[in-house]
Amino acid sequence: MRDITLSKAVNEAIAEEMRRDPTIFLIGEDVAEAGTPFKVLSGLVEEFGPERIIDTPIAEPGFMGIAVGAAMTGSRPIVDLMFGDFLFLVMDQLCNQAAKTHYMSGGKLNVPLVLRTNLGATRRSAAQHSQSLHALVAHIPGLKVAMPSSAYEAKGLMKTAIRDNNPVVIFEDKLMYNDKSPVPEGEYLIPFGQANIKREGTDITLIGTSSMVQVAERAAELLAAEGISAEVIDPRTIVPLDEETILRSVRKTSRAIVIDEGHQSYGITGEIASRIMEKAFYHLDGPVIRMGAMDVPVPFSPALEDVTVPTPEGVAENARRLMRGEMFHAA
Amino acid sequence: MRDITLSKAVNEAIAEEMRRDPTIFLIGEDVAEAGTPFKVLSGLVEEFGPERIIDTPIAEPGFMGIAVGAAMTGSRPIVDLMFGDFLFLVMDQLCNQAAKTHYMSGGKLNVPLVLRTNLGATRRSAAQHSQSLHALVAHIPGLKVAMPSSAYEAKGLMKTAIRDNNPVVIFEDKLMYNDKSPVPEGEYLIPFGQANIKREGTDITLIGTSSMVQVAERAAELLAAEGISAEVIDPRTIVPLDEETILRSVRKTSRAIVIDEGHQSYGITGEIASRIMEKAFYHLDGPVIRMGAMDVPVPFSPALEDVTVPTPEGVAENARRLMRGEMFHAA
Amino acid sequence: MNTAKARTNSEDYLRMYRQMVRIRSFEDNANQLYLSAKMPGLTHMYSGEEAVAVGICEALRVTDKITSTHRGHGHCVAKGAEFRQMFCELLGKEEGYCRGKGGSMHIADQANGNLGANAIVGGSMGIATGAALSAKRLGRDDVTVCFFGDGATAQGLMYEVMNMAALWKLPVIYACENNLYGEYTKVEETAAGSITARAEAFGIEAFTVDGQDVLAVNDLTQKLVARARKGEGPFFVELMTYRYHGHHVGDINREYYRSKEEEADWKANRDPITNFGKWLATEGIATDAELEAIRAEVKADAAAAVDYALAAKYPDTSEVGMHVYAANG
Amino acid sequence: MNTAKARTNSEDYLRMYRQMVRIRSFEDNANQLYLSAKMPGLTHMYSGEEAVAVGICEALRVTDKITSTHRGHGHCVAKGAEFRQMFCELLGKEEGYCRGKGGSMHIADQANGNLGANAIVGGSMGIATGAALSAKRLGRDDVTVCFFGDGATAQGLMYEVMNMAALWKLPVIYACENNLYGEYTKVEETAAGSITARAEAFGIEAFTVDGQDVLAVNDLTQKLVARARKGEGPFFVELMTYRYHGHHVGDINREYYRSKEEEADWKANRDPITNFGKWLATEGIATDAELEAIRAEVKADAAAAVDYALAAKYPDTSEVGMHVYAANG
Ligand SMILES: Cc1ncc(C[n+]2csc(CCOP(=O)(O)OP(=O)(O)O)c2C)c(N)n1
Ligand SMILES: Cc1ncc(C[n+]2csc(CCOP(=O)(O)OP(=O)(O)O)c2C)c(N)n1
Ligand SMILES: [Mg+2]
Ligand SMILES: [Mg+2]
Repeated sequence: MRDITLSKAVNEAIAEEMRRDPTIFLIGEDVAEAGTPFKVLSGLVEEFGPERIIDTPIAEPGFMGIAVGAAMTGSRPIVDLMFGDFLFLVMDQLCNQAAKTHYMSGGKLNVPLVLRTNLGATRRSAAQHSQSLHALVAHIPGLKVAMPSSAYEAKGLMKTAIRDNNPVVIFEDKLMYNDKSPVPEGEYLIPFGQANIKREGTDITLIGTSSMVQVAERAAELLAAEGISAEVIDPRTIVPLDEETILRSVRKTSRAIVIDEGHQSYGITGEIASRIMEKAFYHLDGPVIRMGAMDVPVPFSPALEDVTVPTPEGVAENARRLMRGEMFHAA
Repeated sequence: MRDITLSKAVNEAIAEEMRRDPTIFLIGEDVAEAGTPFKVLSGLVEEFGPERIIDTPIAEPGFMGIAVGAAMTGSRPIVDLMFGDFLFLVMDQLCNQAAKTHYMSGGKLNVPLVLRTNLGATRRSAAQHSQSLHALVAHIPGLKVAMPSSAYEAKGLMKTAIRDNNPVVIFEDKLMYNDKSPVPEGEYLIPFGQANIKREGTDITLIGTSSMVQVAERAAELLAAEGISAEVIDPRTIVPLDEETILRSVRKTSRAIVIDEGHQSYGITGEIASRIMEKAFYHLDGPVIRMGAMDVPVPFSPALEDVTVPTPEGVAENARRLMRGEMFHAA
Repeated sequence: MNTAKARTNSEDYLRMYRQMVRIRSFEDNANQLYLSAKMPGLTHMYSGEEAVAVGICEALRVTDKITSTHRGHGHCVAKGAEFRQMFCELLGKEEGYCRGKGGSMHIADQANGNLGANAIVGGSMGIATGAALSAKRLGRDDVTVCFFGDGATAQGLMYEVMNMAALWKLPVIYACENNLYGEYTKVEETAAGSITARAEAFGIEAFTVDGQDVLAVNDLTQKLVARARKGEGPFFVELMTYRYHGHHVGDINREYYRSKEEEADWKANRDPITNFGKWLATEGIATDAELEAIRAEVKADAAAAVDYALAAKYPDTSEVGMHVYAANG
Repeated sequence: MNTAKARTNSEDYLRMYRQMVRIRSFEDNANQLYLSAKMPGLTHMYSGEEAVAVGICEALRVTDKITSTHRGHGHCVAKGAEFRQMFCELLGKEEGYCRGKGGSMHIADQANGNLGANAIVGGSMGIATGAALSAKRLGRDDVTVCFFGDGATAQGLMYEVMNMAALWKLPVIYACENNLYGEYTKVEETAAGSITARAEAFGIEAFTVDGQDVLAVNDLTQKLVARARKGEGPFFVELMTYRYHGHHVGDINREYYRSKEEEADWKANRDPITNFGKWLATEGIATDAELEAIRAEVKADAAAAVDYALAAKYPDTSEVGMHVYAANG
């Protein structure tokens, strides 16, 4: 084990897979010499050449469509979408084409592609460069959706995504690219649909996605100091979702909070909370609390932006209320 | 009151508003002479001329963007999107531009536009012409989302949408265009955010959207025959959502089923069920049951398509189970 | 009628004739199935445009790829598909090319290189371009033909992918079937300027050809395919053609957007099958009787396939959840 | 330097000079704010391209509209905005044009007809075209200018809206700022064929002009604006220009995509402010001392506005939930 950044972990995953399988190529804007604005892909073009690390014009719908066609005909493209906000531009090719082709063809055509993009606010990038749009793609059957919460997950999930025979969307948190964490030297893959219990606990279950796993962990520390034992679960993939691990935990703790950086309304917290309530209803001591980002476009001003996302303190406060049996919402 | 089709109701709403306000225009594919493939707009070009009923090339992102710019500069465009599935093509202009402009400009620019489109499967139109994608837009702050369940709602909500100073997406069920229902002769508007109690009841609350209101009503009839009294609620707009009416009902009945034609996972049933469970937890005798469309691309074959959407029988069966206290999912 | 290479290859000519007849016959039956309420949903007829699909696909190998449109039966037949699986698909039966899951608007025949019809106008332009990139990168010399209508030239995606195809010299041919209408609107009302100039502006060589003349289409395509295989692509071809039916089978009263005279004129004077048949007879490649025999044989084939498909079984409802995700490994 | 109309309108010339200086001064300060970590986020400098924004906007009326880009400060200043509200916006302060909600990439100044910067490359092309449609429909003779970069020509949206603008003869001018790079990539690597030919293919008259020559830009724009007002639009203009800084303020080490020599050459020989200043002096419109005085005055204005903005207050956190929806009625 050595500590590497999330950025390096993604880079290693792609490089390892590209060495293994010549049908893989990567396509996107400024991915070659520039190695992306976040420098995640630096060095790849030097090793694999411009035929496999392909710089495109600024044409997201176009190169997304090209990737779909390439995937249908023996290639395994990795599409680099510079900001998660640009998902809106590729939705038709991703959701009407890539997601449905296998089904519409009765299983005859496959679309093995990875769309890597990012999420996360508080970078002072304003409303069109700060969105966390994973709920949109999670709603579309045919797509798988991975949300790594650290360098370790970023590498293991990326490798699994690349080997998957379906379109996979993988959201990296753009604020975590420089965060370091232990990553094995040797090869490993993280299977889809297996949640990770980041921290064991008995009083309350905190389910977080992406960087919200860290928020949940910090909340758990705050709570531990007060004698409240929180279990922290990272689903790692939201499609497929590992219900079992979540339900097992909630049946034990009887309380849960779901934390996510997408907008709260009609986002993923509602799905996860509903599944818990549907399937562990009688184990619950109170409603599952949802904490998503505020239902506002992301504001530029730091004074405003910082209040739009869940914080460890906020999570801890909700946990305390749940523990106290305060059913603040119930009337 | 006279009985008119949903199609006619939409046509009347648009015509009345266009007579009232010369800044309104309508734009889309084959909306003029052809009056749309569903013939919903027949006659409008004859009255308002091709300058106000504007036929476009097949360029959804383009005319959506044009509508946004027109809305920012004193016009009130109604965009006609032939199939709800084409939403994927206009997401950038709708969600990155229209939805955020008012906020990003600190309140200085408005985008008063209506995007009318449709939803609904079982028309044998296969995966790219049958989707119900309202969950996607409901997740984006800055958009309002209306889902009329009959001719009456279609007219009243459309008029309100046209007068709203924000981008509003309105989903008509394409299978209901020829359904007739009573509509007043005189002018009326249906305010956004006010749910309609379609049928009163005491044992269970059925919340349905769009054509699923009919499904809920039919289920209620089946249940009535067995002595179960179901209340049927139509939220009419999912953004804003009239939580109060829903919660009041559930606090009375202690049981709820949410029925919607969008895919179930990460769709709108999770949001509505979660809000009920969060805010009426102690009134519930069992989990809120969610019934969305199956999480599969819509198949063409009638043999398969028909099983993908909720049915009155399915709703009634779930209601019976809830009444019997069978917590089938709880382990 | 282009007389180049006349008589040099009777077999090819007769196959082209037969393929055009097969498309027409397929469509006649599909239309009947609709009219007799035996077919679920709507469908878009290719009748009148047969020389386009056949002229192009006869210049392709099995491993060459095509992408098709909502009006896709012609491309599917021309690229080698069988009647039985096609009719089964149109009727939503298990033996259909897509096990009934796709239907008319998504029919695909991957074994013959047909990557599928597409119900999003212009939606396959990226797919075709990507198939060409794939072939080039994987060292195959396959060519991809992207079929689309005049209406699809309004979609921005086309310009995005033409730009990349030109920059990267991809082996793709953009085949614009200009049948003068997109749905219920004339092309002049929806396309400003010149369609071929749009491709040329990206540095793509563009051609216009009579889409009713199967030999002209085939000759041009053969040349372009050969050049594309050598890395001289991409190319753009505008094929002037006409659809005989309405936009879809339900579009019956259409005089508000096009006249009966116009329709009658195309059918009487520019029918690709009739005219090619006349030429084959004039050139002595086939007698009228021989051509009649081909037509009769195809007709019988089609009728048998329809009967088969009508009797075939629907997929089991358990199939509804299959094929959402491909298996791994 | 285009000498047409020399001396005929000293006041206009001096205003153009001042506006170019104001943009340069604004950017110098914005860059300093970034380097001294006083500005949140990143920003894209317009320095070097001043003659484009000023030459165009000086040909417009207040009621004419513009749409701008991620590199939008120059357009904003040129269309009439004030330093104070601009710096406040860049710093996320309540007194900013957008109450701090938009920041550099969304700065808008609706009172002066600036419909806003846009962080989606090409994202404003529909908006500009729609503003033109709106003006035409509502019987106003306003013209809209759509600013965008060479990189944005890769976005399909451009072709969709140009098609409609051409079909409907809309009063819109597409102004392509070709600064030779999109982010870290040369335009040759991302744009096949000819950019102006792409517009011409839609029947749109297209022009190329030296974007470093404010008078050339202004003359051409005046003519096109006058024609567009009369219903002779749309038009397309490619303005050849250069950005002095990196793609954004953080893009410091950029020799891997463009050389220091190239940058130095543009600055030394093609600076729009220096060259226009020389011309003004040569023509006797202003002395060097007068020009120096303008520069000093603007510099002081900018410094004062920066101080003001630094001291100004942030919006109250309660504002976070405001302006999601506009009030009705
Ligand atoms: C993105 C999209 N927009 C609109 C439609 C509806 N539609 C189906 S076919 C068609 C006309 C297509 O015209 P053209 O490309 O000329 O093909 P043709 O039907 O003439 O063969 C339209 C508008 C669609 N299927 N997809
Ligand atoms: C749709 C979209 N894709 C990518 C980006 C990232 N991006 C921001 S600016 C830029 C380059 C734009 O180049 P150009 O249009 O030439 O403008 P310039 O920066 O040169 O002024 C890119 C790729 C974006 N903001 N939006
Ligand atoms: Mg056509
Ligand atoms: Mg540029």
